[in-house]
Amino acid sequence: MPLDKIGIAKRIAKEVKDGYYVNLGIGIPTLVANYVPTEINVEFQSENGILGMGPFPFEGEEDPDIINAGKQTITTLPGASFFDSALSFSMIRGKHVDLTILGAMEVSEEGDIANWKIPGKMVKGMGGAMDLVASAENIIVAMMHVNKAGESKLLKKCSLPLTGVKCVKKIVTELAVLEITPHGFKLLERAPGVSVEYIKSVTEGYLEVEGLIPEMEID
Amino acid sequence: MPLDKIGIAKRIAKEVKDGYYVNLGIGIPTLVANYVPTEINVEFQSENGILGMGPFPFEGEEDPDIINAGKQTITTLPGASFFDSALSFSMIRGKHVDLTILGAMEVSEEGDIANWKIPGKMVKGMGGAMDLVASAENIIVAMMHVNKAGESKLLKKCSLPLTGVKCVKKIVTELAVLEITPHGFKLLERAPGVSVEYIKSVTEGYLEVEGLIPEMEID
Amino acid sequence: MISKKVNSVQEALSGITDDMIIMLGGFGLCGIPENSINHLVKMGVKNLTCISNNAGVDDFGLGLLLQKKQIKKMISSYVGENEEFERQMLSGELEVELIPQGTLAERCKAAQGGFPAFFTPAGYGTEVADGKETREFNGKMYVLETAFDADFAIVKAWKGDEAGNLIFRGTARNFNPCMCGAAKITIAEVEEMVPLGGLDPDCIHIPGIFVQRIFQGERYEKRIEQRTVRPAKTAL
Amino acid sequence: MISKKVNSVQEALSGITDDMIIMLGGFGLCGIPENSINHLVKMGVKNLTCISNNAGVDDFGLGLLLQKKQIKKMISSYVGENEEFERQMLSGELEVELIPQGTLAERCKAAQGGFPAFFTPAGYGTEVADGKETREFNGKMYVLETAFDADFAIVKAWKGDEAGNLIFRGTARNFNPCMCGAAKITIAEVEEMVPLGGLDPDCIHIPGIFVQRIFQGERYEKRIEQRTVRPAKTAL
Repeated sequence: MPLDKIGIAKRIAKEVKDGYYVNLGIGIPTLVANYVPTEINVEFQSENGILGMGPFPFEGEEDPDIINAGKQTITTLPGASFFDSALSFSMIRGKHVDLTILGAMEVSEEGDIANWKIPGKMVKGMGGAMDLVASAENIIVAMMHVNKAGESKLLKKCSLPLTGVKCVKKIVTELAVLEITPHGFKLLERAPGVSVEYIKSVTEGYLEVEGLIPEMEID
Repeated sequence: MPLDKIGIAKRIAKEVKDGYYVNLGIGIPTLVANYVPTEINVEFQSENGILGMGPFPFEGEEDPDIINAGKQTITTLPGASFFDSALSFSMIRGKHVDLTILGAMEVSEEGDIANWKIPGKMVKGMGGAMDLVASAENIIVAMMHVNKAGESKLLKKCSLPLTGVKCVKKIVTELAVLEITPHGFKLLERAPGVSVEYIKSVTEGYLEVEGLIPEMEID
Repeated sequence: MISKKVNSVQEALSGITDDMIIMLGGFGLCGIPENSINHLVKMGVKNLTCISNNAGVDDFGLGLLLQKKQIKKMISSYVGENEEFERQMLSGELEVELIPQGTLAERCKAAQGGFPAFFTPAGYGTEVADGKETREFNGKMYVLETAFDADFAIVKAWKGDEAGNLIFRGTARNFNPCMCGAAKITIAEVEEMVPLGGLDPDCIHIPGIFVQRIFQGERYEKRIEQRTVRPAKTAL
Repeated sequence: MISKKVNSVQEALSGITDDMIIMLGGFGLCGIPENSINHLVKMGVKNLTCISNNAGVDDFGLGLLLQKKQIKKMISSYVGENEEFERQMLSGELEVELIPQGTLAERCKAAQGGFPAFFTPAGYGTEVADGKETREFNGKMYVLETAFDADFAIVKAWKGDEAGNLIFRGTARNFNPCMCGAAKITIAEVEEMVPLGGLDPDCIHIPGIFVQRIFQGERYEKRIEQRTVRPAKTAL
């Protein structure tokens, strides 16, 4: 059975290692924070200028001056710091952030990513995504394997305008965990009950399948 | 009679206008601070990271963490701020400092300055001088008109390695106040009792003399 | 000490005229110069080019200037959450230049610090790099980006003094410090003017040299864009 | 929270070996990582390339490493006030690369922030620009300078916490914040370790993400280079 959004978030949470600084994009990536085991020491950076983000505030304790990049009211944990946008992107560009998790509309078998613009539609902008993907050494994409029309979003080449080139390392979809290798998408895990054949059928880019593909372990 | 160092500092102090941020080099320039009239509002920046420098501390109140770029213990005035070296040079490079006063070994009639290196001798380094002269729009040089051998230091072309090109605006020596114009050194004022002829004789670069040259007013 | 204090938003914004390029601090609605934006609406200046990470919402922040069609061009990284913006953009009334967020911040810093240009990896291989110089350093490709050239920067700080020194609060800091001194004239509005000497020299985020005018804003709404909360703590 | 705390200078400096490139904070003797420098002498590592604005004095700061001939090359903006330095430089034992002070600071910031290169006006038309690309922007000439690439950065702060957050004091700040995160590993020595939460998040100069190891220095001499004073205040 394909994962739901929470399932994807839970699986990605397993990629978060002790000592990581992590930047989470809007959407599914934001959910990941909820599923990182408490014994793992991790600090969340938000590009609008905070390191050491905590949970949402208790009702009535919202502070309009303390938000994340999704413009949500948040709190800080002990050891947190605030900084300006330039220093924030120095953290990102300078590879001080260990892991970036973000959504995508399309990913190519070479690791190109498109997640900011659909020609002909209203464009909201790339925000910090282009800086993040151009810099991060460890980028995990959380995305749906197919679009609403049932077409693959894991492509030979992206059809949409790019956000960055050859940058994605890993992809977690509702169907599979995949790694970008010099050959293309390498299938690492499949969602419980989802067959390799099915994953192949909805992956337009080259899919490398080596040996037996285990099911994802979640929870 | 030629001015002494204090005379030069006093004359330069008249160039400091209300509202100026000023960076003072080591030597005679440092003395200028003592002669700026109290009704003139001015703030002194030191490139090691302080704005709003005050006088030397009272004996026993020296703080090793509070020094100027000459490594002298200093104090701060109300409204002072500390900052890092990068932001300090953003002030300088970004033309936020209104007036830079520094010493020189040689100045050319085009406004080139040499003040950091004598080939064959121990070189101490340019410190912040190259950033200052490359950026400041208003640079006044405090220097001796001739060297110990009696040779002019106001030249057609500098003989020493340059610190910056076409940057000096004004020069105050023990003999004269001069401005750099497209034609060369323009004589503005002469030290009390010093003749134009004498100044001409010790100025190797082209000296423009227009009309009657007044004596400097000091004090 | 050089005093930068002015007594009103009118005085602070004097000299801003049609067709100017204005930088405005803020991220979303957080840390925006509310009082100055409201007054720009009153002044009715037109054909502005605004450099600001976002474009406000329909009825707050830069959205107010958009409603009055005072903005000719927006230079931003993200412009969602604004219907009037969308309408003007799709109809071609409004020019929009989208820039990666880190590049936006650094083009401000470059202007502040007297750097004409710098190489950044952001946008390489995308349409953002179209027409720009690209170059390899140590096996990686970078894009050459240039400093902004703006007439006014308008920023919002938490506390300030008459020397122009500024302190920001929380994530309301964002682009504000980067824009100080990045335009010909920098105007700072603050929630609280403190007496000279009231700010710790070690804790000042922006030294007054980067600020030409400072005033205390009359009123701050500080609207929240996404109010996200946990259930209230209950007494044991 | 990710703890960066180590318990000794030994542990902090582990991994530093011969031939490495080390950045060291400080301006003159102000804000230098005293305890780390003393320990580098003890470790006896050799052939170091040191990036530091100055080179200490004969018997303090980097002068101690010079005395033991542990430094192969100095990259600095000003190296006066040191006789042993002068002797080694003139005899050719010591390589010296002199860099404008603002360029030195920015080459650190570039490394910290992932910028490979930037244009600066400093040094144009001088021997500093020899062999470097120069270019005109808006009628003015600039020199292309590149980011440093160092193995370790060693900085000195006033207070820090185990998350690696740092606060500096007075002009002891100088190059220290610029060097944090500008090398593969950043080591911070502080005068005082405070409990987590003991630093105001708005007043932290350097967030812990830029620091890999932090320890409290055993002892600070904080020598003054030029003691300049006015006569003591006298009671009325």
